[in-house]
Formats: sequence, C-alpha cells, structure tokens
Amino acid sequence: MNNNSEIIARMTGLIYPLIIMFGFYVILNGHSSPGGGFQGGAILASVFISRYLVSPDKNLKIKSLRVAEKVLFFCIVMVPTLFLFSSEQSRIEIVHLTYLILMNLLIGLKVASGLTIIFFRFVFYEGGK
Amino acid sequence: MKKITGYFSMIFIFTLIWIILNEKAGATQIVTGLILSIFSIFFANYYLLEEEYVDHYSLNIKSVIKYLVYLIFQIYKSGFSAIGKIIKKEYDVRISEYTSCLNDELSICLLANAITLTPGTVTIDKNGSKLKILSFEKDNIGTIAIDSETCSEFEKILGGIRE
Amino acid sequence: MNIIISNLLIFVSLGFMIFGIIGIFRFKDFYARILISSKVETVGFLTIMVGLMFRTGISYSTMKIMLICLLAIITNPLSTHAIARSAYLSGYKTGKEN
Amino acid sequence: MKRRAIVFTVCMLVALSVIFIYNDTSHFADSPAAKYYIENFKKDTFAENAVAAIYLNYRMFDSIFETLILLVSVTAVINFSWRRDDEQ
Amino acid sequence: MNVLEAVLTVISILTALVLVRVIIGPTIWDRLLGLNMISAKIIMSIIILAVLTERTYLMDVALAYSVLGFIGTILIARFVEKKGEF
Amino acid sequence: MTEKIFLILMVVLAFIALNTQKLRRSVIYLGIFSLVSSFVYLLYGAPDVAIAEAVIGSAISTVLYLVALKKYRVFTIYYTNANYNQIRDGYIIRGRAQILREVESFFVRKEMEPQIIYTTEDYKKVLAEENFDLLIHQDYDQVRLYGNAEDYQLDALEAHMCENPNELLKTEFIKFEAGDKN
Repeated sequence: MNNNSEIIARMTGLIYPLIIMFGFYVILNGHSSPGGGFQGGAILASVFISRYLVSPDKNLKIKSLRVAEKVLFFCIVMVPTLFLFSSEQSRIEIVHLTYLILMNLLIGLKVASGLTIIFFRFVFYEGGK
Repeated sequence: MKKITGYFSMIFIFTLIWIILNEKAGATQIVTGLILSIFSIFFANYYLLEEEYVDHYSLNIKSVIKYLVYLIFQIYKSGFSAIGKIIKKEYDVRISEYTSCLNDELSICLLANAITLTPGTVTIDKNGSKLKILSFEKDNIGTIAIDSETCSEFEKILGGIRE
Repeated sequence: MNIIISNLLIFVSLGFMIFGIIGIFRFKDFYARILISSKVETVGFLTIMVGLMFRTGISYSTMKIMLICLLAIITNPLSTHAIARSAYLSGYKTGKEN
Repeated sequence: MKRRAIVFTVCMLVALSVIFIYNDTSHFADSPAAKYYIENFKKDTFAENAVAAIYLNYRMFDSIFETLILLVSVTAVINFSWRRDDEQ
Repeated sequence: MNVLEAVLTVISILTALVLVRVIIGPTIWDRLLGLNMISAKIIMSIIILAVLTERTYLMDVALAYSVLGFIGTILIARFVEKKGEF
Repeated sequence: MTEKIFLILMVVLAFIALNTQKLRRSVIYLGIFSLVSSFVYLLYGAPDVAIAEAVIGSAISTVLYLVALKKYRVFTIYYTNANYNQIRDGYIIRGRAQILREVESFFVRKEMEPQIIYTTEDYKKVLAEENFDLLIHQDYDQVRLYGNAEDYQLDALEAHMCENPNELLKTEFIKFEAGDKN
C-alpha cells in the first residue's frame, strides 16, 4: 500500500517522453552545442528516478543492463582504436562527425545504464532496514 | 482508428518539439525527430507507464489552448488580489473540501494543477474527485466558488478536453 | 518599441517578485507563506518570460522560451503541491477549529 | 558557538579578499597546449564544441578511463550490496 | 549599464533575501519552499543571461532545470512525510 | 556585481551546510548550493559543466544523500501547547528556546534524526490517534513528556534531564505500555 499523490503520478507520466527526447537532444548535439555523453546519460538515468516517484515498489531487471554496460564499454574501447589510432587519417568531414556522434551516443548509453544500476541498487538493497 | 490518429498527432507534436530544440528544420532534423518521438513514446509505453501513453494523455488541442488562456487570465486576476492580502496582512487560512463534477482522472489532475497555479490556493490532497484545498479564510477561492453547486467555468472547459 | 514594452513588463514582474518576498517575511505562518510564494513563482515568472519574448522577436529562441514556460506551468505546481501535502500529512496544524 | 562565529568570519574574510583583491586580474594558464587546441580544434576534428573535440579526440584516453572507472564502481556497488535473494 | 544587467543584479539580491528565509525558517517545509523559489529565480536569471549575451544554447541549462528540478524537491518532501523513507 | 553576490552566497551556503546539526537540512542547503554554483559556472562561460551540475545536483546527488539518511532512525516528536490557538513563528521560536532545543541536541548526539511536528490539536487526541515516539505538552512552565515505556532512548533522555535540570521548567515523564495505546 503506497499512499502517493495521484496528481504527481499523473502529471509526471505526461512528461516522460519529453525527458527522453531532451536527453537524446543533449547527447546527439554534443559536438555542436554544450552537452555530450555524460550529461545526456545522466538525464536519461533520471527518467528512471522519476519512475521511482510514481511507482516505488516496481523493481527493474538489472541483469540485462549489466550486460549492456559491458558490451557498450567494449565498443567504447574499440571504436576509437579503429578510427583514431589507425595509420591513415581521413580528412572528410562526414566521417569525423559520424565518429563524434557515435562516440557521444555510446558514452551516453553507458553512463545512463551505469547510473540506473547504482540508483536501483542503492534504493532497493542499501536503504532497506 | 481513433488510436492511430492519436499516435500520429502525438508523434507530430514531439517532432515539433524536437525541431524547436534543434533550432533548425532541415531534413536530418525531421527524420531524427520522427524516429526519436516514435522511440520515446514506445519506450514510455513499455518500460515506464502501466498503461498506454496515447490512451491516457491524448488531449483536444482547442480545449488546451482555451484552458491555457483562461488559466493565465485567472492567474493575473488573483495575483492582484493577493497583493492586497500582503498589504493588509490577512493570514488566516482554512482547509476545505471540494467535490469536482468531472469524471476523468487527467482532467481532475489538470484542475488541481490550475488550482495550485493560481495565487492564493493550493491543492493538498486528491481522492477520486474529492479535492482538499488550502486557501485564505476571507475570500471565495479565485478560480472556483467553493460552496456553489454548479460546475465552474474551469470545469466546463476541462469537460471537453478529452477527445 | 519592443524594447520599451519588454522593459515595462520586466519591471512589472520585478514588482511582483518584490511583493512576494515581502509576503514571505511578513506572514507568520507556514501555510500563508506557501500560498503567497506560489504567486511569486507563477506571476513573476510568466511576466518576465513574456517580456523577454518581446526582446527576442519571432525566432526559435522565442519558441524555446515558450517551451520552458509550458514546462514550468506543468512542473511548478507539482513541487508546491508536494511540499504542502507533506506538511499537511505530517500533522502540522495551525487553526484549532479545523 | 563562539568558535563557529570565528570560523565564519575567517571564511568570509578570505572569500571577500579573493573576490575583491583579484577583481580585475585575468589569470589564464599560458600553456602552449591550450593555445594549440583553441586555434586548431575545428580544423582537426570538425567539431564546433571545443570540449567535445578535446574529450573525444585529443584526450581520448581520459574518457575511456572515465567510463572504466564508472564500470568498476558499478561492479563495486553490486558486490557490496549483495543479498541472499540476489541469486534468483 | 544595460537594463538586463541591472535586472540580474536585482534578482541576485532577491535570491539572497530568500536565502535569509531559508536559514531562519522555523520548520523544514519553509526551507523546502525557499529551495523551490530559488530554483525559479535561477531559471529566470539563466534565460536573462541567454538573451543578454545572445547565446541561445544557454537555454538548454534552463530546460534541464525546468524538466528535472522538481524531482529533488518531491523526493525530500516525501522523505519528510514518510518519516525517513521515500 | 551579480557574480560577486552569488559567490558570497556560495560561501555562506557551504558554511551552513557544514555546520547544521540536522542532516536533512544540509541536504536542502546542498541543493541550493548546486543551483547557485551551476549559475556561477554559466557566468564564467562553462555551459558543459553547468548542465552536468544541474542534472547531477538536482536529481542524482539528492537521491544518494537521502539513501544515506535512510540509515538514521527518525524520532518523531509532537509538540503541543495549551495556551495557543494558532501557530505563529513566535510560538515556535519560544518553544524551541525553552525545551525543544535541549531535546533535539540530545537526540542529535545519539545519532538520530529528530523530526518535530508542531500542532494545535488537543494532546489527548494526538495521544489517542497519532503514531509518535515522544509527545511534549507544555502548559506555561509545566512540561509533560509522554512516551513508550519500552523505548530505552527515553530512559536515557530522562536521565539526561535529571542531570541537567532546567531552572524555569518543571518536567515530568509519563510512560505507558505498548499495549495501552490502542
């Protein structure tokens, strides 16, 4: 039995997609305006915090997020290795922009999954009495 | 059929918001906007909400605009009356109950939001269609007359907000 | 001309905010203070935003300001409501008759 | 109480002196690397945001190890807050 | 002196006045109220700064606050209401 | 001018957040500190850092502080006074000066989180209906403290009050068994 306010639950549900879109805006425009992977990932993680406001007793399956985090870390190591440290550097703008956006996206998703795991672990396991 | 039009209008609105955020309306922005709005609505459906987003939050745009205009008018009207309260230093408060004549959950929530936004009244609690309202002692609450039986102007506007 | 209108609106909103701050020091009761502070938030905020919109003219930044206004209209009452509800449910009471 | 007042006055004095004495001086670190980054980042990386250019291109190892630190800390959090019903 | 700079200064003084209420406020809800008011004032001053310097990307920070600022306030309020849990 | 005011505010906020006894207050102060500091970052031309500070300071760090505070036991204290019909600030300040500050600092020393609720309801009604750890009822200089008999913290509080008696107030402890209440 949770006695949360219905108004907060309803009106937070209204702005979920807006928060997600704003997070992706910060991530995808990291190369041309302030923001970037870390900030956008934190915004995406706070979507799950605001879900905790609405339904506090709903846990999340953390296992898939852990796998996703490791795969993303592998990609973060591999993509610059293939692009930056290769012997021949291309001077085409499109390739560089694709690299920047891809790296921002990878870092953003990784930070989002990491912070989400930390948050749910803390709230459901550490804070319990 | 109604649901599909709901989805299309939602996607249109979120693409518009994406264009405003990007400050550019090129082809790239429109395509990414479409993809991201579809993604965010479905993500909200499957992982965040318990029900479908479109079922619960599809609104009639005409009524929303009417609601916003009337809301801003009321905010300014009761703002000036609140200045009088500050000068005269009246600070007796009361908590009263009000039963709204609306049935829909979202429109009751919008009504409660409007009550909180107008200076001088704050919604404390909501239980079904019963609202607990904190207000100043002396005056009739700015947006809704609390003791009256009939629906207020706000509730008439909010009655038509769902399609 | 736009500049003059926007300056006027900004000064009006500053007046609103100053009255609100006088209110939160003049009132000696938490519930009265929260009723007044919602005034500062909404009236001053909306007026100063409209004033700034007159400065930027019709452009994308105006639309961004409108988006911020819309979000503020949605989220500001939520936090005010949460604070008032928290005080009420905790048992903080003022008048004896209620 | 008295000790706190003394500490507070010392804090405020230090802050005020920092704010008002170093008012107009512009201390920039005059390093050749900073000058190089500011002049050449657009040509090298095609990014408009200099910060993104630095942490995704010049200083790539920084962000790789930053994400590695996040990964390690997540693992640490999971292992420290272990419970018996965690296995299922 | 530009009008907007003067307005920024006035808003910063008002923020300092609200901070006085936050410090002396007898109950914890007064402090939360002050947090709410200060966050509204900071959003205002960010937008004024963005219009003053004509750098529209500064508005992203204001958007971030208006989207996420309510989460912290609601969490603290609920923490007090449920007496140590949230 | 603006940035100077905000910088001074930051110093004041940091000092207060370090020096309060109640930890939940310092969570609020740190929230305001992160707000002000993100605006100062903007003034010095670092919007990237400002966005990071905004997101982390407003949502994530608050959550982490609160999770840490969950470990503390919250001690709910109701305070009623027979002589007042309405709560004003002066009433709260007088009550704090007379007895509440002493009780509060006792619990803070024991590493608990005291939460004081001021109410004008009759103390009998609070005694019958509400869920509390300690009820303080004041009638001029006569103070009665109601509490559960099984709570050993209250014994410690009683011993502490006996050791350091207040000259102006007459304190009296009334304890009931756990089964009596309902």
